[in-house]
Amino acid sequence: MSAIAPPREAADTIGESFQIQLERFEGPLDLLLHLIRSQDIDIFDIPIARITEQFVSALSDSLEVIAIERAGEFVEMAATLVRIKAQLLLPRPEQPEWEMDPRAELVRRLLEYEHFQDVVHVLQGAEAQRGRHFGKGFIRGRPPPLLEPVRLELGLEEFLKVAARIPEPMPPAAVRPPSLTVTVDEKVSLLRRLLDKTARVPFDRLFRPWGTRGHAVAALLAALELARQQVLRIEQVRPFSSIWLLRGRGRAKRNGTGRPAAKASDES
Amino acid sequence: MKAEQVVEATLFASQTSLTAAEIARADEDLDEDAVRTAIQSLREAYEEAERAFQIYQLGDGYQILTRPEFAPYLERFDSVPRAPHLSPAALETLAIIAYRQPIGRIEIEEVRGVSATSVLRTLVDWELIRVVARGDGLGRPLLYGVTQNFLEHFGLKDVSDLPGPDELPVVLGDLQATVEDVQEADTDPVPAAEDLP
Amino acid sequence: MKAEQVVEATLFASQTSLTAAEIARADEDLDEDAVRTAIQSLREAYEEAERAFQIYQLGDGYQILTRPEFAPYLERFDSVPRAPHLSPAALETLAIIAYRQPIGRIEIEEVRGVSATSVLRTLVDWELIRVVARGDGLGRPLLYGVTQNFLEHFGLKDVSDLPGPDELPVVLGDLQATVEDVQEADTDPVPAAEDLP
Repeated sequence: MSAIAPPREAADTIGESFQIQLERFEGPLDLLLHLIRSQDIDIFDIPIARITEQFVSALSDSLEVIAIERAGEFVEMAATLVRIKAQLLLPRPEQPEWEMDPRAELVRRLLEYEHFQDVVHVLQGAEAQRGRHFGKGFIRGRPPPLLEPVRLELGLEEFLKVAARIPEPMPPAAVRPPSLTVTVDEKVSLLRRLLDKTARVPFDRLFRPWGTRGHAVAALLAALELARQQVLRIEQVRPFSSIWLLRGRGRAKRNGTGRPAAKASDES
Repeated sequence: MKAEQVVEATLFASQTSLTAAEIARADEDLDEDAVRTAIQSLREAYEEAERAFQIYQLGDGYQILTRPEFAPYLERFDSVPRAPHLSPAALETLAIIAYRQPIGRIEIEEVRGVSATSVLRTLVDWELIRVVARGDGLGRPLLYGVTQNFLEHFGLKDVSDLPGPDELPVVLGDLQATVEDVQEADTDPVPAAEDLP
Repeated sequence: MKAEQVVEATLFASQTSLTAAEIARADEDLDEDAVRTAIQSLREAYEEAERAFQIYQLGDGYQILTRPEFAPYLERFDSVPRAPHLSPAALETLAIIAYRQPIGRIEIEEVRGVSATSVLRTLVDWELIRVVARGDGLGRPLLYGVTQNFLEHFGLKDVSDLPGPDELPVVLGDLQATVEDVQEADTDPVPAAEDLP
């Protein structure tokens, strides 16, 4: 028998030719009490013959549809009723005291059962009332995540400390000024001016401030050209390290880019 | 930090009921009596300020719950699964155990007139009852009693909250009246939980 | 039934933060403005009565939470699950995303100099970040941003509530001072929430 069930409905109508669905009753006492109360019978003076007949009739109507185990409980009660009925037919002893009444034990059980039915109603009321109180977490709120939400032991301060260590971002490409076209000659002049002032020029000094591919290409071509003219030497300590441009022997000539190239570069 | 505030924060943060002893663990300065005093004064403050929630005693625990009159509003939301209503068989068995505990299976079956084996197993599984002792009789039968969970399910402070035999509707009362009571109970149940101090 | 009480019952019963629109579903008579008005007046009532809880705005939602100063008491309970620490790698990645969102994996790896694949997966699983867009570049890379959950964790309404990179040293200095007053920063999971309106 399932422990979860909708609240029991009120009992069926009972008439002269009643039909009782046995499975609606918790057990034989429930059915018996129903027969007595629904017919306004005095429980202390149960007409056993009539009640027995009704009980057995209800039982035989439903015997095929109820489980064997439950049927046994009803059959046992039917046997008790029949026995009481027989006892009542026997000649009464002298003293008709209540204790001697063969119905007494059955009435005691019925009253006890009825008492607990009242408790059941109290419990149902309490259960319904309790069901109207809600604790924290009753409303689900936002759709639950696939995984259990992770609670972090992480303060804002700890988070901000980490954030403060993140290097500044490169300026995003979108806000870079449009690149200017630059000629190799302009880079040659720049390079010559720089080499007049200092013996060593870092190669990226020629294009990094502008940050565009055009400047880098022009600077590279200018450096190669001046290296060809031996105005400078290109040096790099190891692959991918910084490239340096060193003042060369042919620095005297100021304005020449004229001579044809003998080779692409001396070194590198 | 006032004791009341610490007790309030603790009750507020918990999704289950907490005993006075459990609440007192929040602070060395608290003991069970101080917790109970704080709860009483919080209850009065909530009552006076017409808060939508109140502190209720369930068994030996305390829990903040919404007041029943807000149930219709809250039921509009998607909610966590609620405790199911118990079947008549389960309620009957619980009623008998609550009034007669400790009590064994045989005695329960005598009162109900039907087998109690499977319903007892279910009630133990749901922690509404538990084995509290063993009887002296043949085979030392298991004796059952109701649990804290039982009190929480029905919103009771104690089994003694249940009406005594004399307070129950007259035993010889007319069945129809009782049936009406049950029907009414669904819409306007007995004010048991609301009366919880 | 006062609007305030319905809003209070709803906020109390909810597991998560709720938007004004969600709260308004409790009652036909409520609309978002009425909800916000009710929240404001509840906030004032809690403040005045020195309740141990308050209504906080987290992202676009509202939630009743215990005030942060009670965290040390609440952490004495085992029932409060201890949260996992984020690894330094996860934390750093989270910071990069918070300050640079929307940002793709490649850019994150450029800043951190190591692969971010697994740490991104963890952060997505924990709902601290999510895919917010796809980039224009080769293969239309996934771009990440922080989630509502991230904001709620830090008691922030919006990412713009985070101090700007230039303010960071100042803010951290202030926090450090506050933290020394309160003793321990680590025990206080939401130090910023108290400042929320």
